[in-house]
Amino acid sequence: MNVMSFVYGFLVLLGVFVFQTTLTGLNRKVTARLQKRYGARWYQQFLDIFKALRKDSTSHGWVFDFGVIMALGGIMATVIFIPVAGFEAFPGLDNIFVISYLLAVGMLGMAMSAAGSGNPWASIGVARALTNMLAYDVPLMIVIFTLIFAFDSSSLSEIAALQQGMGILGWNAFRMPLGGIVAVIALLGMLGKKPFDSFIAPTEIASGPMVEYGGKHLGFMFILHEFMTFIEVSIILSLFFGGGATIWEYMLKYAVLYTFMNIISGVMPRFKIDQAVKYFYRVPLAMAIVQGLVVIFTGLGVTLWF
Amino acid sequence: MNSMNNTINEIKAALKPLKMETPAFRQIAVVVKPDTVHNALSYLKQKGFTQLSIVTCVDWIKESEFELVYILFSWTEGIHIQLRARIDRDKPVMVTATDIFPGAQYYEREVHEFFGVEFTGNEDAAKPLFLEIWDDLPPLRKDFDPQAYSDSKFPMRERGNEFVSEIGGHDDE
Amino acid sequence: MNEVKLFLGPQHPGMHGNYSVHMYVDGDIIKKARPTPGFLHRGFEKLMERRYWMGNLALIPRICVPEPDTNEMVYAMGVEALANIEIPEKAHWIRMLVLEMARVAIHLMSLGSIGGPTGLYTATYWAIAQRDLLLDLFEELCGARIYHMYIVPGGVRKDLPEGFTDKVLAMMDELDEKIPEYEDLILKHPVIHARTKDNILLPAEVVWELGVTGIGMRSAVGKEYDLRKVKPYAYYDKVDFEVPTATYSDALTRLNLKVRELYQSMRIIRQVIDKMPSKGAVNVPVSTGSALRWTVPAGMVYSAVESSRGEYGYFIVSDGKEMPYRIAVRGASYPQGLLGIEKYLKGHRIDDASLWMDSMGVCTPEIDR
Amino acid sequence: MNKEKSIFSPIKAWKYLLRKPITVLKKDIFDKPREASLRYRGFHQNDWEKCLGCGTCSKICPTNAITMIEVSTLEDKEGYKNERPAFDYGRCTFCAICVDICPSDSLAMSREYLHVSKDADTFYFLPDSTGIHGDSFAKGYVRDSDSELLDLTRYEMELEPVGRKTSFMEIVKGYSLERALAESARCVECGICTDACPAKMNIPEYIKSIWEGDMKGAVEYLYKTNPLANVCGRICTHMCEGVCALGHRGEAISIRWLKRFIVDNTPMDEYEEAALSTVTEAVNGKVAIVGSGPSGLSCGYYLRTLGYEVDIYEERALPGGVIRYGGPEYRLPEKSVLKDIGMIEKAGVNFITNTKVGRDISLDELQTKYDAVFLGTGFSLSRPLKIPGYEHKDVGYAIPFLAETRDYLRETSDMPDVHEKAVVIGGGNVAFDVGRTLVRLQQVKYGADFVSMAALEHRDILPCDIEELEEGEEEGIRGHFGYGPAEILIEDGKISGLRVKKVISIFDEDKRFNPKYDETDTFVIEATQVFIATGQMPEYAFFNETMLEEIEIAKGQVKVGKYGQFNKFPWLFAGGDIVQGPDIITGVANGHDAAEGIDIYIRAKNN
Amino acid sequence: MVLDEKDNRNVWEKIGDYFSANSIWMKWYCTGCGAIELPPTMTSRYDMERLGMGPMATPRQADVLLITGYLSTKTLRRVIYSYEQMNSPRFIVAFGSCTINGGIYYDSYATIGRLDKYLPVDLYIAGCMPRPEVVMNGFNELIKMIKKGQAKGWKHYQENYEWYKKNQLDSLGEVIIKDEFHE
Repeated sequence: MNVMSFVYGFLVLLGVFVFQTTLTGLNRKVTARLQKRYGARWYQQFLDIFKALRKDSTSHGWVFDFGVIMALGGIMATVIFIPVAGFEAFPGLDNIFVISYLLAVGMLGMAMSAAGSGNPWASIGVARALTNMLAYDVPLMIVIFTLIFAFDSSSLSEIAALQQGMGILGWNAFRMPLGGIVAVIALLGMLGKKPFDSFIAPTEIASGPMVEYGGKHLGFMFILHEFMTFIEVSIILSLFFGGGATIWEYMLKYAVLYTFMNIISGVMPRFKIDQAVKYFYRVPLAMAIVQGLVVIFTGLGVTLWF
Repeated sequence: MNSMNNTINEIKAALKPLKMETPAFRQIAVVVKPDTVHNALSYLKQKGFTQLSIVTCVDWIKESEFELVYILFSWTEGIHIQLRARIDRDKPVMVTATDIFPGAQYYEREVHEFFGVEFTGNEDAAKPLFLEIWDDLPPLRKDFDPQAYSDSKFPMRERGNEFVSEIGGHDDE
Repeated sequence: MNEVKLFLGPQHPGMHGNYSVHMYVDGDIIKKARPTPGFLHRGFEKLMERRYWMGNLALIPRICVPEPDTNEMVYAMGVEALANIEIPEKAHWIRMLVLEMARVAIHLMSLGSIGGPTGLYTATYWAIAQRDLLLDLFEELCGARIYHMYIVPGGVRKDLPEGFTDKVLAMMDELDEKIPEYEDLILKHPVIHARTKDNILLPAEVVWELGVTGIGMRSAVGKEYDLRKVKPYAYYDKVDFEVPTATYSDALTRLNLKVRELYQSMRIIRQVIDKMPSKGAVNVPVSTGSALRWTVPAGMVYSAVESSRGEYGYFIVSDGKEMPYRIAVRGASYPQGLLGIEKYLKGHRIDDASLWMDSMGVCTPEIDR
Repeated sequence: MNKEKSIFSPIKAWKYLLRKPITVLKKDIFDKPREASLRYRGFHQNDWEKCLGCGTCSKICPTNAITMIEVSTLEDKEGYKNERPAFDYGRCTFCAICVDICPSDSLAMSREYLHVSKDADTFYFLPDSTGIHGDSFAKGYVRDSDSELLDLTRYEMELEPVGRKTSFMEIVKGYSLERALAESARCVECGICTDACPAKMNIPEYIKSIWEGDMKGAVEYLYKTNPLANVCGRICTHMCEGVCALGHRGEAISIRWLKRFIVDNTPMDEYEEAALSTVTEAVNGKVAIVGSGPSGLSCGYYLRTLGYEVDIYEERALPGGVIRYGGPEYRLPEKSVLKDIGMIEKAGVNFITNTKVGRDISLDELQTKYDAVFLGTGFSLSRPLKIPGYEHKDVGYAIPFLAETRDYLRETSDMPDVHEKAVVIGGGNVAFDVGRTLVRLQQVKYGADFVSMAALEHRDILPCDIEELEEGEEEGIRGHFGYGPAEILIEDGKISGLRVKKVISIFDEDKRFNPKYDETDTFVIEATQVFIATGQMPEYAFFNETMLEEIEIAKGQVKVGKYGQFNKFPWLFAGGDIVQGPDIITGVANGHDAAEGIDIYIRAKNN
Repeated sequence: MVLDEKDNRNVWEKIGDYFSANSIWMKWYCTGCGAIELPPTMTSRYDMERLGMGPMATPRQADVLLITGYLSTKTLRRVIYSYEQMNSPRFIVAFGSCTINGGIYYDSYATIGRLDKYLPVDLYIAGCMPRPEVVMNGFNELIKMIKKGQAKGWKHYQENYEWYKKNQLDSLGEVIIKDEFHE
């Protein structure tokens, strides 16, 4: 804990924000291509965020305001704990449980704030978001526990580092393929991409938790969303796709994974929330359990292949 | 066309209408007394005219009468029937058709809103449907002047004869 | 009971058009729903009494915005029946061409609009853009994209422009190529199946109870109950086409029927172009004199055509003057859009409310008028 | 039935990731917006050269978007109004019904469609041929014969084809109810006809009354401005039809025959009630009218409605002047004249016939006996044509000949002297009246006809109505148009023919009447009788000498001020041919004017 | 509406206006028939997103309210709530004839005549309905106006709130009504 850590943390936040926002912007163009059009400018996402920050906003009480700050604080703190290509702000603290815990603070803040708006659509949205989380978390957690079991470590950077050096087949996604599929599906759910975006579905619940956000609140929510996306993609990237040996490799892999999520999302409608839950508790859960059993009884797939 | 003639004859025999005509291709107009409308509707439904296309009303202000029009359709024969009955304009009351054609509920509500016809037996008919805080005559009555209402409530733009330039009226912007 | 009151609309993105449904929900289940129309009420029926027979041409297409031609056709048919005039042969063929092109356009649009409630936006982006190319053809035909004002009492307004039929045929060929892509994207999509199969049922009893027509009716009843077959107008009895039907009506079936109708419409268009005479008048005057003084003999007539959502009808009363005495409009989606929502939306989930509106084919401007 | 589901089928859409988008490029939207289709209903254009200002667009507009704006900078033109349509794009729905109905074809819709502004006033504009922004866009939607909303063909009346030449029966049968309704339905109520009518008759209003079936109302409209409806319904020069908005692309409305339809088909009691509804009992003064021609009759009638005692002095035995003695029976039957004159008589006008002012009673005397005097003496003399041989006894003049014929038909005199072969000099309506009367008289007398006609003007610039020419030729008149009379050939004391010479030009550089002939191109028209119908002239014998000095007379017409009042003699008014004309409807208008002037004059004098 | 044309923004406001101009979110509210031309504008053929515009689900999130044609009194009430829920800076774009002077419904008992009596309109677009090219051009114009700081309708609304409120009440009777079931 020294001054440098804070400076480093700040730089990480800035870098992550710029990188992820640019990537989001580019992905808007990718989705647009899928839809036979050109789409927004690549820096559109920046404009949107700054525009929102510039606007006046309406407060719905202190819970509403405080929730936003709490969420942003929690998420920003989490980002700093994410290891990127071996760089860590707080070495040794990139434990998956720490990250999950910190992430929960942010989630809670969001839920609090949305509920504080008093809009019924927001309440429905929050309820759905939590249900959704519960749905994808169960199979994902089984897979992650399997990983922890196999690697005997819960540090993201360690798990990532252990996958490197063996080429593409060293990635957990290939060493435990079912688990990899579960992770990708769960990532769709985590990111709120279709088909698991029913908690923010505009045509069903008028964008759910976001319904009462406008202006600066919305701007913060957007920044928060960028950070959150980064955390979620990074976790899956580190756990299943080997992280990155260098920062460039990391960014490239990240971009590919994120774009892949987007093009899947681009051709998907959304599940109803109950269908999403049923889906996660059927296919991915079964796959996760099978994977868990396979790993427990035979070890990681790498031993099979090599 | 034979089935059409048969239908006409059967309806004539059964309903004893005041007037019957064929205003268009495969279409029969039957004019009955208002108190027999209910029976006529159930007879026609049982004859195969199972679809109620619309219930509407015509304001014959000169005769001081409302003419209620029920349009039925038989999908098997492809014949439209207009069942019409005239009621008093000053005390417009009619028995509801919702027990025969549940679909009539909103049509009756609409006729009530636009003409002020009351439908006994249709509890919902008296509620407002399209209009909100309406404060004038039912608007589709002939003695309601929409222009006057509009003028009194919604100001329009003054359009004089002054133009930016005399010829062509081009805007320099 | 812990019920929450929700407004679905009028300014809810899931609502098609400016309409509102008030819902009491318990959890995600709708316990009670009440339709609230009137946001688009313009008083058409009153306004039409104040305009000339010809001047109404400007009003009628606005009654149902996405499908103006049906309105024009039904008005024209009613006026022709009252005036007792026969229109030229070519006009019939052109009308059929226009109506079927309009049907293709609206089915494409509703195919795309499935993307709204289900979130498959790519389908929306594709289909609406595809429809736009069809609107370009309409623009060439009648000078406007949306409000065509082309089918007039007495025939059609102008003859086809040169080379128009070739362009239509080219468009049909393009659609032949493209529609399978939509089928791949939408109809075969497992998630769409999950959303629509066995969902939003419309049993035959409900069809008869409400008076639902169109695809809703045919998908439930299993008979070719299509006005084009049952009571043919124009020259629909001179072309060869099928009316797709089904006996189990869920949202997926109705979606499938739409696509199959799309193919049938294209088939009709090809036949029409084949059979249409190249020469001949395209209209006859409704009455003598200038359009300011057109009169239509006194009488009352109901005219109906098959729109994409079912029976679309006008009840026209003339007292022999230069303006109609009364026109009542039967919007095709009136039964499902009002009573249907009140009685049968309950029990569905909030997620499906928007899909319900889309799948049942609720066009709000024609309900409000 | 339903398609099989497959997780791989939607993924096929990924192929579009690498394809070119179908989006319209930005430059085709912002820099130069994509061109609209050939029939596009964009913003309006109006060709001011063609636009009549009739306002038909404004009437049909279902959105009330069109206002007719008076444009003061436009020069006055016959048959055009100084109004132009202004469009409110806060109303317009771009239905193009205005384009389809435009009688002059001046309106069109361009392919321009872009107008965005924060100022709502810019959405209201007066289009010319450059549209809303002054950029000349190509025309989009224009009217064609399919989208026509006007009825451009006239509903003709049946003519009596056989026996037409041998009798003086009225040749035009008049409209049947059905056709009159159809014809009246064509009207677009622009009122340009009213402006063109000398009497400013309420033409659109009475046509509308016919269409609505309100015959009594129609008669009331007629009598507001014209008490000689029967006469004018038959032989009016119908300037209104010349300017009719429909005439620009099609055939003008038969306003004259519709007027005739009104007077012929209104039940007599209703007719009388309507005609006399404005006549009052009040007496404000006494007025003398000299001459019972159209202007005199009209003046008399309106003076009665204003409450004056009226005496009309007539030289001949019967009142009516030109309508009694001029117009031929086959066009203006006696019963029609009687109906009009009878109605005027019923209005309380007193006729003093066989009294010629200047001979039986002097103007001074009238001045002392009456509060005011109106002169409506008309052009009662034929203008002589002094060519060699004009003094021969078989050279006749139009006016006496027509009068004799009318008297003959009234069975008050014998048949005028008619030879087997005759020639008429002149090309006006009167010449044709003479010619066609001759045809009938020859047929009656000889069973055959041979009437020639020589006129200075070519066939296409003849001063007569086109119907006259066509009907005259149908009846067998041999027209030699473009030939001027040179001399009347006389052999053995009898006329043997008329030698004519080719006309090169009629007017000289100063546009004065000064015909030039090609003396080498001559021929002889065979005839034993010559009728001169080259014009009429007035008689001013009733003016005493001091008056003649004071009154300015130019080209045979007296110069008067407003209301036909003589500047130097405020008690004296004049109207009709001697002021303006010559035609009946102008006379009627003058009479009406003068009646109002007299009213003003007498009221001023009495107060 | 007379607007102060003088540009007296400080540098921050200018930067803010730059962002506002390039990221305009519209309220997804189809108030009238002009909404039929919005899907083509949004979707692949015309691709509104190129201008940085996109639909938004709720008024809180939106910057621009599109009045797509005629407004019945019933709709106008909701439009007014929506507008008042939006956060400044907010803009109104009025589509087509009906918003300017009543359109074809000028004599209707249910629709209003001119919108600028009730809400401040920043931009009008001509047409009935305006075709997508025109809509796109309209948006482009709006972007230019915002960049120049000329789209000040919302300020005008704040400053003349009383006047607007009076007009609203005159025409509508009540603006805020309890939206109960009609039962």
